[in-house]
Amino acid sequence: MGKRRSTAHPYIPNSARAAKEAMLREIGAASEDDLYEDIPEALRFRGRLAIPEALASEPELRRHVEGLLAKNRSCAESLNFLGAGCTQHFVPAVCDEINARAEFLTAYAGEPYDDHGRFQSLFDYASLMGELLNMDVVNVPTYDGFQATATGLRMAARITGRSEVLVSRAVSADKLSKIRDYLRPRIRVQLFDFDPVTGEPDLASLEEAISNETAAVYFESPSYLGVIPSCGDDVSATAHDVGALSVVGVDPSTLGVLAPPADYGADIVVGDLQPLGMHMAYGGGHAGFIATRDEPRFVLEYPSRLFGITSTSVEGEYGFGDVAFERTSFALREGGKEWVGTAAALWGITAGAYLALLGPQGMRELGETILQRSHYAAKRLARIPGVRAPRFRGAFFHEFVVDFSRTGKSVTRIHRALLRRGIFGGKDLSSEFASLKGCALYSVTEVHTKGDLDRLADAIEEAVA
Amino acid sequence: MGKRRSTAHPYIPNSARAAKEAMLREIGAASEDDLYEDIPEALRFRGRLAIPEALASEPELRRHVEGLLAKNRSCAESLNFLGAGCTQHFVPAVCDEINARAEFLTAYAGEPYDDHGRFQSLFDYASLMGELLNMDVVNVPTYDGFQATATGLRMAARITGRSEVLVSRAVSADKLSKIRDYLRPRIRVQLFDFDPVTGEPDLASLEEAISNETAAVYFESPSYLGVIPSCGDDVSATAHDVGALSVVGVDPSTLGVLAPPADYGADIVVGDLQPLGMHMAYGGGHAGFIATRDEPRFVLEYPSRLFGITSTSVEGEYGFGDVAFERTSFALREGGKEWVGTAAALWGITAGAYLALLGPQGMRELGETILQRSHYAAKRLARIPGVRAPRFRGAFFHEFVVDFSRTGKSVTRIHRALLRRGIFGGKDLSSEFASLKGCALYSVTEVHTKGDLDRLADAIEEAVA
Amino acid sequence: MKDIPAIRAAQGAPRLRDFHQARWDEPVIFELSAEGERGVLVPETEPGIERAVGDVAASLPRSVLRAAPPALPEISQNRVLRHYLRLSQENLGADLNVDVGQGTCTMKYSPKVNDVLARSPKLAELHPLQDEETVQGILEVMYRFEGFLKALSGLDAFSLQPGAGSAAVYANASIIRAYHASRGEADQRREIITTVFSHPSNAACAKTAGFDIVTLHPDADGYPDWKALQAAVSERTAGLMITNPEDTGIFNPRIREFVDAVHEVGGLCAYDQANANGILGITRAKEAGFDLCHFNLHKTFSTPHGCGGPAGAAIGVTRKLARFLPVPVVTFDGRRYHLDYDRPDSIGKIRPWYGVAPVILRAYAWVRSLGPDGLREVARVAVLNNNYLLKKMLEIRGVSAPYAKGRRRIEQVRYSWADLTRETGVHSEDLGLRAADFGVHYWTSHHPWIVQEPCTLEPTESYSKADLDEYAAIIRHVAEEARRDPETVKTAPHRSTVHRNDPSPMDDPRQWAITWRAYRRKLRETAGSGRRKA
Amino acid sequence: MKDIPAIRAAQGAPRLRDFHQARWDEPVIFELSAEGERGVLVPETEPGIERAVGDVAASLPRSVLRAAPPALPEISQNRVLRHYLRLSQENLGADLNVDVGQGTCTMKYSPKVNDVLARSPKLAELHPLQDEETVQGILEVMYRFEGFLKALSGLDAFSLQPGAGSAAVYANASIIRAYHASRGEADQRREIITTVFSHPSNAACAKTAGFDIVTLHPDADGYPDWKALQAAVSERTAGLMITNPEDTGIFNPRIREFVDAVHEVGGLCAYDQANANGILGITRAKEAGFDLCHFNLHKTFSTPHGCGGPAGAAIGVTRKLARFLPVPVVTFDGRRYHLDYDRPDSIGKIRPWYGVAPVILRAYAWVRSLGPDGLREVARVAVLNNNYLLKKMLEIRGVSAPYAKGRRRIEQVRYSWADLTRETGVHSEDLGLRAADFGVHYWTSHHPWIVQEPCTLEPTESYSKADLDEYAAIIRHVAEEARRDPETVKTAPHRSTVHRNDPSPMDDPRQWAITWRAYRRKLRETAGSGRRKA
Ligand SMILES: Cc1ncc(COP(=O)(O)O)c(C=O)c1O
Ligand SMILES: Cc1ncc(COP(=O)(O)O)c(C=O)c1O
Repeated sequence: MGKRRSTAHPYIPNSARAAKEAMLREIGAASEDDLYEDIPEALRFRGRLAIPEALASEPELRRHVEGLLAKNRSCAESLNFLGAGCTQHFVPAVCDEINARAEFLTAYAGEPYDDHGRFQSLFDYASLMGELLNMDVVNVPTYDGFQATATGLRMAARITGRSEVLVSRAVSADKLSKIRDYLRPRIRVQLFDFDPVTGEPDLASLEEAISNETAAVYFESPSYLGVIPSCGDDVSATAHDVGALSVVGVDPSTLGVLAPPADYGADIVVGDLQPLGMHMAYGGGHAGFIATRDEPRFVLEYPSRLFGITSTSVEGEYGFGDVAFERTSFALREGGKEWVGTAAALWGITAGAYLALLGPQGMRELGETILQRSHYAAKRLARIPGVRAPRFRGAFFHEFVVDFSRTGKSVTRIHRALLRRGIFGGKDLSSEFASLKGCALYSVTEVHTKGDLDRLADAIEEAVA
Repeated sequence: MGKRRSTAHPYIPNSARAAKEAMLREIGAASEDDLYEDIPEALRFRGRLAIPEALASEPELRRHVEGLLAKNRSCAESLNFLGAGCTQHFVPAVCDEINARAEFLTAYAGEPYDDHGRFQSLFDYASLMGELLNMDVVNVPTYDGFQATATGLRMAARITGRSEVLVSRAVSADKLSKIRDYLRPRIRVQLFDFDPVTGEPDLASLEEAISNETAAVYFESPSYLGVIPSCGDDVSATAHDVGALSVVGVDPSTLGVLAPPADYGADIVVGDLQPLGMHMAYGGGHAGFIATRDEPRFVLEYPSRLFGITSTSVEGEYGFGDVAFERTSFALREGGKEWVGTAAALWGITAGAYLALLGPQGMRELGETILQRSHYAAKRLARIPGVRAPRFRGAFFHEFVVDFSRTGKSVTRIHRALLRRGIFGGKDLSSEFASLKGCALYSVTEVHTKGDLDRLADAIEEAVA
Repeated sequence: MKDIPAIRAAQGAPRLRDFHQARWDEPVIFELSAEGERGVLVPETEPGIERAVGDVAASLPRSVLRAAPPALPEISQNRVLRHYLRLSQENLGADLNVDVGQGTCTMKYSPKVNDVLARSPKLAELHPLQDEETVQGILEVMYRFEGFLKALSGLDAFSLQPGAGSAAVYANASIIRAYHASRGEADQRREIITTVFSHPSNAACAKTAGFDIVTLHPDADGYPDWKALQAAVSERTAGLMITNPEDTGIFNPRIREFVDAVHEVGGLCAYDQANANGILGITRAKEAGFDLCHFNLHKTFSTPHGCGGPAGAAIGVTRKLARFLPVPVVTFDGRRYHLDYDRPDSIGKIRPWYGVAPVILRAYAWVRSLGPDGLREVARVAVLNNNYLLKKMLEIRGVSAPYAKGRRRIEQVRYSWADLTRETGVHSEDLGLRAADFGVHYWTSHHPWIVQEPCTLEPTESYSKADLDEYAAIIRHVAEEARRDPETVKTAPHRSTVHRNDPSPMDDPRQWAITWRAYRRKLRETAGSGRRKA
Repeated sequence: MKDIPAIRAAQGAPRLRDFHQARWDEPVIFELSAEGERGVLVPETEPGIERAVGDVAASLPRSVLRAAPPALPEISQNRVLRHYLRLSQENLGADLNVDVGQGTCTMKYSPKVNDVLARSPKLAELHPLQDEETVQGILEVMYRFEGFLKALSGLDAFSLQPGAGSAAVYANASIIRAYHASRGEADQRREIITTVFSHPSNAACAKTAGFDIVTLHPDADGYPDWKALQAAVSERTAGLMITNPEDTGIFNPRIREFVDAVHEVGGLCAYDQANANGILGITRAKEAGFDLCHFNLHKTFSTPHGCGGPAGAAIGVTRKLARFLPVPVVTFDGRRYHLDYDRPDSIGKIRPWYGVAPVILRAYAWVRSLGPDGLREVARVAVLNNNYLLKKMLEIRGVSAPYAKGRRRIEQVRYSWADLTRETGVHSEDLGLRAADFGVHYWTSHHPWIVQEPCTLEPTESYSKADLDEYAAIIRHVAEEARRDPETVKTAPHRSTVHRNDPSPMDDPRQWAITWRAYRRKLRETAGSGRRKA
């Protein structure tokens, strides 16, 4: 035991004594302690860190961490219907292969020359998303859809010079919390209603709330409650009428079959890339996109990096680099737009690969398959006495609200019964929306087979009986 | 459903109709069928292949195959003491990273220039093994240790011009079967005994069997029964005395602490790389090494490829290429030495990385740790009434024979009880060696903690009670 | 028989690497499209479902349907993979090179075993809303990891929610805002003080959070200016947000006095500990009196940078600020772990769910693989490496390490090539690009560009003496070449994947093109206008 | 604003790739050693064990102990990884290039999803001796996969044990030997007939199995010579071991007659189906009358080549030969799968355990992803691709496809550059190495070198029209360059990782060095003898 203590650590080459001594000699220091000369004694931590002893060998480390992970029960081992902003889709093996490549995984911020691959793959990504969204400008991803939304709204405020945004009530409480925190310093957040029957944006409520001070109207397709707005152009027109921008959050996995928001008047389109090839990873698969038309008043308001294409000193060679870098906080500190930093580039590369793999046909088929499966699920559930599915009449894609309120059983109780059968029921909405007590949001995608959906229906039938 | 039938398959780009038509036009054929003009109608298979319909989408495929794999219960989920030629060691993550690299995984037989990495990493491998074995020549791996042994013996026969080999009885029945099949055409296989008490080679039995017709004496360290021969130089000397070669099979994971066979007179050293960074993979982790001194009479008898170092047209550049290629069946067909073909190069690269990671200190510590754990296990088992462990008095490394015969219970019965407790007991030797009825071969390595070994002992204690 | 090692030794000690980066000359992905090719197939709906629901898409309102399929390319799986594998080779990556040139970014070794653990389906396939009972393992990891950070900082409560360092800085600014608001001083306390050598995000994020920024410049020795700080604090001060050691590698020895002065006027102090690698276990936020701090998991805690994320960060606060942390927080009742949402004073959500779980898991594993002694060794060797490289660098003619002459640096050094530029006309950027021809590079640092012709080197603990010697030899060679043959340096790189960009489109709205479709359109427009002009 | 796509289009259609392979100039791994560095640590023994057993190594007999630790290098984990990642980039690999130049090797796309499945701990962590009850999944995979091969060959029983194609050929030779031995004809039947364009292993493995080899040469049209076969068969004939289509890509239309003739004299016929990719589901061993066959899983069934293995192969036989198959075989009792060892007539073991399980799993998954129609499509498109490339190649001046003029080929074509060599002095090998400068290559084929200046191209189904057009354009360019500028071609490669080897040490025992230690020793010896001479 003791004998190994002097062993160099595999991650710290110069913890080997020979190197250490040679280097100390070279720099003329007696020990590493001398190098901390600028840290006053009063600031020195002289205790022992309250951290467990090292598991220095890989087998010990793996045994420990895998032991912890074994306490989880994953969606691979269960049948999952949770969505609500993080969706279980199939992840092609090629996506994982690409984002596991050491070069992509461990690169960071090299130049366009030595990191050409990063620049090109993110340009490829933006270009693929541009087609999906029918937009000419797409950012290098920001952290997640929440951030993309909040930034999209701040961009709108800067572009219009106004300081109020109208947000559909059919967004998640969490996202609304993020928006409020992020806009608080300068921008008022007002809500407008959704129609209690269809779940679509309530145009009357919007008209009532909108004014000349409105910078942006924000709504989603599908909404948090799963509903696809059929009146997108009316909402956008209402915004445009008062000089506001239409900001739309969209699930990109829908766009093989559903119209891109640009087609119904969106000026700024935002959302999350997680459905496009990222594992859920307990919420670790998120990345935010922001897309606009190619107009300087939009482009110059992005805080994110934007990669553009150019020529190089070699004829026929593609080069890539930063567009309008002087916008950023890297260049201007507090004078830049919000800030830029490490975000979620690897998921941008992955989403690009996903779109390239799926192609136009694949994205269409994905959408069709999901529509059929989710509608089948709703139909099956609707046959269960006391269960209403979908709760709203508006069109839906992969998610829909299931109303258990007439079963006489709480969502908690029903879901506990499902859990015992290895099924993760959808997100309980009871406390999130006063009007949706006894309701839950179910997500059905291409990963669910008919057998899975029948199993769900049977289990619910038993649970509510 | 039907609508997708015309879809191109992701693995077959030119199954897309447009490409197919363009190409057929270009080559002047009406359909692919025309291209089979040389295959007579009578040879045409006109039926439908009795193969299940495609699971063309990845999620369907994964669900199916993972469903099959889920029927296995692995050593990661159980406590395993099986060895007997396939050993559960820890595999560093870096080894898996390297052999998963697309370039290594999918390369094959490029030139020394465009596959420089393959050549260098296999030269690195051979060089690292050379140090471990104290030998100057190491082949690009052959299939597995069985093949290495059988080829080593044929090499010895060619080198000596003789046609009989003496093989220790303490080898596995399977390996002996392989040796017999492989040597049958030209070489007689005779056995010599091991000492029933120590388990070491029985020198008297060897003396008796050896003659001027003996090409080689083959024994192992450790033997199949786990025993480390302390009389290696006597065996080698006995062989050398009659002009035979000493061929030794060695477990390379022992060589941080145990003497390499070259140090006790071995002329040809053979074995399996599986312990050096390969997963067991139900027997998929094997690769065979053969090592000798650097003398033409040895080198020119290798059937495998041998990579050597050279200079190139650029000063200071390392080049690598085939040494003495004209030996091989690629060059000479039946005139070559045995044959060469696809074997297990990737595991050679991996074993090289493993040795580079472990280094001299790591290999020593690995050996010490295994020795301590296996001896602890034997000691614990020996305390159980009726259990004898180790069965042989000779020194042992990771494996030892446990004798249950005095417990009054069969190995089968004891092991079934262990299995119910999630423990895989060692290899039952009852039918393999008449003298070892009621015995089993237990393998203990660095992956077993004290807790694991105590759990084993407790479980056996219960099982034999 | 040539003695190649001897020849190589004669070529230099250390010898310059005869490098060329992979160059695949790949088209933009749209150019790979071939009609009808497919990359992956989607599961077909079972007949039973089709029968039950029919053609759902057709039944949706026309207005929600996409008119034409998106103009994505059609590419076989093999070709998509090949494209990205080739692009991957055209990237350096910390795994591939001696990555000490991205100073301030703490490019260190990201152990592969931690990646393996993070990719386990036991984590990858967890939905963040699963019942707590089914996610006890990952909650335990989070809870324990917060404990490690408490030990490393001395602060009392942590949240792992922020997605990266800047998001953490923003969250801390939000907490400062919430704290003052809770005391009715929101309108009064509008100023955040920072230093110019603190990371730019301290200024930018605080600004985004609504504050006015007061920036302190260094004194003559390069230390944050104590007089300036005294002049800056007032009843308008909301807080101090500061990096230490600063991006110059200089540690502010008066940090405690700075903190006390801000406290004196009622402000809070947030410690940007993204530069903590060199001081782990040596000095902590607590001893310096800070109220808040943050760590970057993708820097100090070794999680990989992923071409710019996903990353992760942690914010820590003293007891009195704990109630403002983002929701939810992980709690432990002695038996089970929970997510506590019931926190009325919280600033709310910073990002979806509870943090970037795979990054947290990697960071957890990294700490466990080092233990308390190993963490201190990380810091000590990082500082040793930095001062060794400093010594080697200063032996090169034309470079200097401005400020704090003769003093040791902590984790990195901001160097200046001003002398060399004056002498040769070669700029720092050129030198960095020329270094790329030898398989390493450096960047010219982010704002502020006060240090002339800067570069920032940060060797961390991950590189060996031989690595640092090689790096210094390359930089020495390039600097000497700038005198001997400046043209070669100014036109570099020559052996990277690609060559110098034409920068002109990048700031010109008529030419910039951020997507392929925009590029094609502008080419058409230019061609059109060209024709019109002609 | 430059129209780069237009410039590229003007540079050729298809344009030649402006390629350079990664070049890292890495030392040999021993040169990376630094005293005391460690790559991974081994678990320390717990105190409880130490107390119980003491220092076990010290208690072993002196004679078994290693005197000094092996002289392995000491390298940190980061540096080991970096070394191998760099070397990996210095490799082409089928994933990276249009790999049609390794003709006869069926380099095809190895789907990533199959790798993921094969790496599952549910397979990777299985020990081959586990109780059958715990390995039902992998046994089922094996059993089912044998069923697929039965369908594809029409034969009755399979073993998946051989580790690669040649091992399968050997096993088949062993079965032929066992069969004749079982009839008391072992000594009489000593001859195996093969053709010169069958893969060399048919001759080499049969020879290793103890047979004498009779090799048939092609007739004037390049078909196996029917007259020669008739002359060769006799009561000495043990069997026929033959590839079809042969390595020239030519299918022997009289194959049934060959088989019948051998049967007539009492011999057995083994079909080397390693070239089956172009005939999957089109024609089978059964219809041609074969008694035995083998498939290469790493060729036809897409499992990756791994720099030369691990690979996998399957041997199939008719009912009458089933009893000779290697032990054990997988059986199914309608409920459970078993390993049957009780087979007294078996030839015994070919390799440890039951075959290369991860390779078998990949092959299984590949078949399942294609189904019966997909497998036929594989064959049809492979043949289409081959004949398309043949058309393109024959448009190049200086190349020919010897034999069977004007006939279609199946899976590959052996070409000849004899005309170009005569004209320019540039050899086929030079052309292949020059092609490497554009990121592809070809090899000059293995034995027999009857076709002058050969190369063998096999496009399989994995490559698109655009890929084949690019490949043909590169070869055309190189061939034209051989006329225009032969020196450039003869000194190629120029843009690969490294340059032409000095071949002289490779066949000289005084100079060859197969390990670093041998190299260092020989350098010392040469230096010594040099000194002595001087
Ligand atoms: C000191 C310091 N603070 C903050 C940041 C911002 O971190 P991020 O890039 O994760 O937003 C960095 C980034 O390198 C940094 O070095
Ligand atoms: C027709 C044929 N038979 C046999 C073999 C030998 O296969 P292996 O390399 O797996 O030994 C090959 C190899 O390419 C082949 O093409």
